[in-house]
Amino acid sequence: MWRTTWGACLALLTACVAEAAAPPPLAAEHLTLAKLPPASPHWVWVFDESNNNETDMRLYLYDGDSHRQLGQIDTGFWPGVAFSADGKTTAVATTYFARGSHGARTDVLEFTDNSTLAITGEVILPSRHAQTIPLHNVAFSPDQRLVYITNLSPATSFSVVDVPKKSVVGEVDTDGCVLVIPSGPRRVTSLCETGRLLSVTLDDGGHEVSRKMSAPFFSVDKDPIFVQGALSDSGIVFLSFLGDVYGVDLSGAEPAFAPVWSTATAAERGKWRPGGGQVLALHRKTGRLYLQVHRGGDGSHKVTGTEVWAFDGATHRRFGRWPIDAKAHGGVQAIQVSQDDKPLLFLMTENSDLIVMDATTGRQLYVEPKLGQSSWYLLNP
Amino acid sequence: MWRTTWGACLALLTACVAEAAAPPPLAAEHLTLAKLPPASPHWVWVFDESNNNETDMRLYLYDGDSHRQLGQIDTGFWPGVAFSADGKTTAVATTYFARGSHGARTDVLEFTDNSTLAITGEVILPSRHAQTIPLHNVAFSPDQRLVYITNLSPATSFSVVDVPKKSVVGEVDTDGCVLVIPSGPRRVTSLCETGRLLSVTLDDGGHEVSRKMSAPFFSVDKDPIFVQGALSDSGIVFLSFLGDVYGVDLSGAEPAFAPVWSTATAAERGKWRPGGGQVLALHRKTGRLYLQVHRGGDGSHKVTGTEVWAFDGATHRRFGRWPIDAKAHGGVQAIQVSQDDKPLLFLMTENSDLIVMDATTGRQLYVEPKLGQSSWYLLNP
Amino acid sequence: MQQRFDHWAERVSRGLARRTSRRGFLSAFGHVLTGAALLPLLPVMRGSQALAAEPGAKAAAAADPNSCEYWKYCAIDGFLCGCCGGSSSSCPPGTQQSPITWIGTCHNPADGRDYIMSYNDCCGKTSCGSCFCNRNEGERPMYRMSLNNDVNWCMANDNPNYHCSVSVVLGVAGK
Amino acid sequence: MQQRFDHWAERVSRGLARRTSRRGFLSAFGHVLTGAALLPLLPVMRGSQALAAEPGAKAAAAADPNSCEYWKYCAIDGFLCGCCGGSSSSCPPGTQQSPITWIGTCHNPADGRDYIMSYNDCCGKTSCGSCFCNRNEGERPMYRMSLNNDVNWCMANDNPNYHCSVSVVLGVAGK
Repeated sequence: MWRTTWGACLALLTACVAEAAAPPPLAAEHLTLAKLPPASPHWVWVFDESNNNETDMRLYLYDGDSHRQLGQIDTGFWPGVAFSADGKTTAVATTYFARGSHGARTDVLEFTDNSTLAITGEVILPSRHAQTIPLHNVAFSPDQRLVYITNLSPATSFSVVDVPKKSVVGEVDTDGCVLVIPSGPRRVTSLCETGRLLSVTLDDGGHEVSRKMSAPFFSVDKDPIFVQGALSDSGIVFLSFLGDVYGVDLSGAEPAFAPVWSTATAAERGKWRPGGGQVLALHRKTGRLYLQVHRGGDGSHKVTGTEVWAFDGATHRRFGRWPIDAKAHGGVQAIQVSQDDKPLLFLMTENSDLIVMDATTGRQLYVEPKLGQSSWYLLNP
Repeated sequence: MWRTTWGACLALLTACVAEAAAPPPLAAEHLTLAKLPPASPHWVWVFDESNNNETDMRLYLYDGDSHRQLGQIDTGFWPGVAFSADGKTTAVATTYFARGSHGARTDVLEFTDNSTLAITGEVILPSRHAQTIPLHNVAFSPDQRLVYITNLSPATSFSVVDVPKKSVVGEVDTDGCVLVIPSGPRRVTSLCETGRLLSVTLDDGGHEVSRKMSAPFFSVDKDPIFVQGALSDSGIVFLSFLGDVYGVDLSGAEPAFAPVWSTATAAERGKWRPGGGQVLALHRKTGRLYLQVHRGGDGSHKVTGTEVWAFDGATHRRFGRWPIDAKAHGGVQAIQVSQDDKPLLFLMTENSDLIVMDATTGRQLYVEPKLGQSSWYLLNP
Repeated sequence: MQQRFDHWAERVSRGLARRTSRRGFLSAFGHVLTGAALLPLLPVMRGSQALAAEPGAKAAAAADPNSCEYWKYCAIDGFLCGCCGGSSSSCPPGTQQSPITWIGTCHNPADGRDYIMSYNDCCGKTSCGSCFCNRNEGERPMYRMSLNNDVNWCMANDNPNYHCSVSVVLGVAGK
Repeated sequence: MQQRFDHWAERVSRGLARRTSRRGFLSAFGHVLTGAALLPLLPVMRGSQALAAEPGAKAAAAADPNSCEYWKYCAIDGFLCGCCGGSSSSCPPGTQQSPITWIGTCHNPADGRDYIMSYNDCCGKTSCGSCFCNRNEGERPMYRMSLNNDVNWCMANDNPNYHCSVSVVLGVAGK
């Protein structure tokens, strides 16, 4: 019986092989240009600062569902990056050199169509845009008509670009304050050395109409806040070196400061600290807050995280404490969360491994190994 | 006794510590610009093709004696590199983009003073210099007055730059042949698809006076030669895929071809093969020849080496067969030898570890780990 | 196949005609473009046939377009566009296809046939950096330009920056 | 020390005066440049003192100018120029010194003193890529510009490209 069956199988196999050899040859292929799928809230822009090759920084577009790299935007030397409110446009302010690494400096704001990843235009900028980490240094006005670009020479100011006109229409001195956080249709808020916020209101032409300095809202000496805040629907949330949360409502005539709360218990405070390059992420709809922490002391504010802590927006209860395999991937350098109802949490590690997690449960869904050379920031429209 | 001695030691230690705390504070330092030491034959130029960031290729200057990186020349996107005969000048032909990775293309020949590593001048080139491996694509004339730059558009030619005039004075069509090997005061030899050499003689103004095509000297179909030859005092030495050595004397009116000899025994032939990016090095004074080999078949000509073979120039006897720890460092991608009487052998591995060996004994002297991102060529004046 | 090859040759020719003399063009591309009759002169790989003889993991890799062992990549040198937002035969969004290419012959273990491949580069953005793959079956040095993968095949593009590489089936070899 | 610090401040001022308004300059650099009397306001590290308390390997590293643990590098962020052809206080050949800097205070375990350090960048060539070192004792965010190591301190150079970083002793802190 066995013998008979086996013999039949063999005969069948031979037939199958003969069959397989028979099909017509593959048709000639046509070289085409890939099209992006429709935009997804689970996309994330991975910023590679190309640490050893800083003139060649770039953004990779990555899909957290299909686990595919979808494309790339080149961003030159220490760019600032902003997305338009509708997510359709990326604006990159950067520096280029006429001879690659040397020669005449040209600062430029470049617009990319996010549906094709093609550059659609540029505006030459004053050659003093801030060359630093790519967060909060470029921003669109809510109506997408203006773009603000932080300058640092090291005098501080911001340039105002009129998008339809494709030109620089103004420059506003910020008196030592930095960042461009849009806080109204024509208002820009900056963070000052004194622990205050400077808000400058512009006219439609991009010229200053008025400015107002807030009261100090944190102690620059005792417990400074990171500049890497998370934009909320009404303003921005900052985190301090010791893990205190400073919610700022920028929607009114003056900034309103929410009561400060701590992400660390009394026992943890000062021993577990947030750290890395991009230290917190906010799910705007639910107010859920995510940060990476490590065991460390003073001066460890750039040490990467070994755990992710997740907090409820209303109760400030820690609903997740998720250890990361920092030995395998390096510690967590950057954190980002998608803004949809089934949010993904993205962690970028020191080794440029991208960890994709369920932001509700902390379940690790996928690890994309070595996505770029030093991909230390995660951006989202 | 022990007790007494220990007591005395303790007293002494305390005294020493007190003493150590007493010296005056460190003086303020002055920020200075480092000067290069005098040129050494044990210097080697390490070409980093920055594989993941190809617009940012560079040359590192490395000292094989002190094991120090001495400086850097930036070389843009797929440069050709040449040194003047006196070793004082580096000429780099490369491509730059007005916007880093995009925008208008500018091809340029840049001169660097090798005693300061500062760029001393440039000549704008026709925008078609060959973007390929950095060997034999740029060359000085022996009197250093002209520089030849291979063009590839993909039509083949070479540009002629007059160094004192700092301008392009001519362009010579090479009819499909490639490389610029100086073969006389005003003669340039190129390698052709037919297995022949094309030699073009120029006048002082850089214009073609005459050209001559040699007989075929190898079989392009049966056993092609690598383009990465080693310059000798009288011409160039090529190596074939199967490890045959083709010595070419370019000093006479026509190329003279030495009898071909094999680096592999009959038993080894076709099983052990040369491979990698830069496959052979020649110690010009002694004629000693060095190559890296691996076990492999057809199509393995870029597989990196697991052994270095060293041959006597006159007898063709293999006097060294030196295994490399390819597991620790990656296989050998490039090989170079210093031209002095106590020559160093430099091996660059796939992982960009630089191995320094005694070229006479094969003794490994030093390993410089991870010198650059993808430092796959080693250049010497 | 003939039609497709002619189309490719025509496209290459058109691209080149704008940039170079007819003489330089023909000498650079040699006999490859003079007609399909000469196609059998192209090298036929041995390495890939050896690969086809091995079962299991290698066979799976030979069928995976994002693996360096994919059968179509037998002489590719660069970043696989399939890891960069494109595919084995499409360029990523925002890049430009190179009109000129190097070519090779790859053995497809699935049907036992050898195919002529065109290895195009995708151009205009900086190096993708993912899935670097270097295989050299039938690859030849720079003096045989049309079989060489060491030169930047974006060289003739308006923006000659190199981003990634694809491998496009042109047709069956030697038919 | 006073003389040296004045010299540095003067050099910084001269570099800046060409490029920016007095107001912007003062606000960016705050009180740091207004006089040596304010020097004690600079942060004094704890991390480096902890390091000094440990013997053996760490002490050796703290004395090695090509180690990231070298005492002078307590708030450096970049490639150590000593690995790039320079030294802990000299720029590699062919680069240019940045006239503006960030500053910090480092504890020298060899003499038990705290020193004010100037962290200059060396500019004009592309990233050196060797000996990356990031330490942040007393480092502060960008809104405290003069204590921040996240901005490119080559920003005001004729060629603002970043190559590597040095750490220069300005003098004893708090004296």
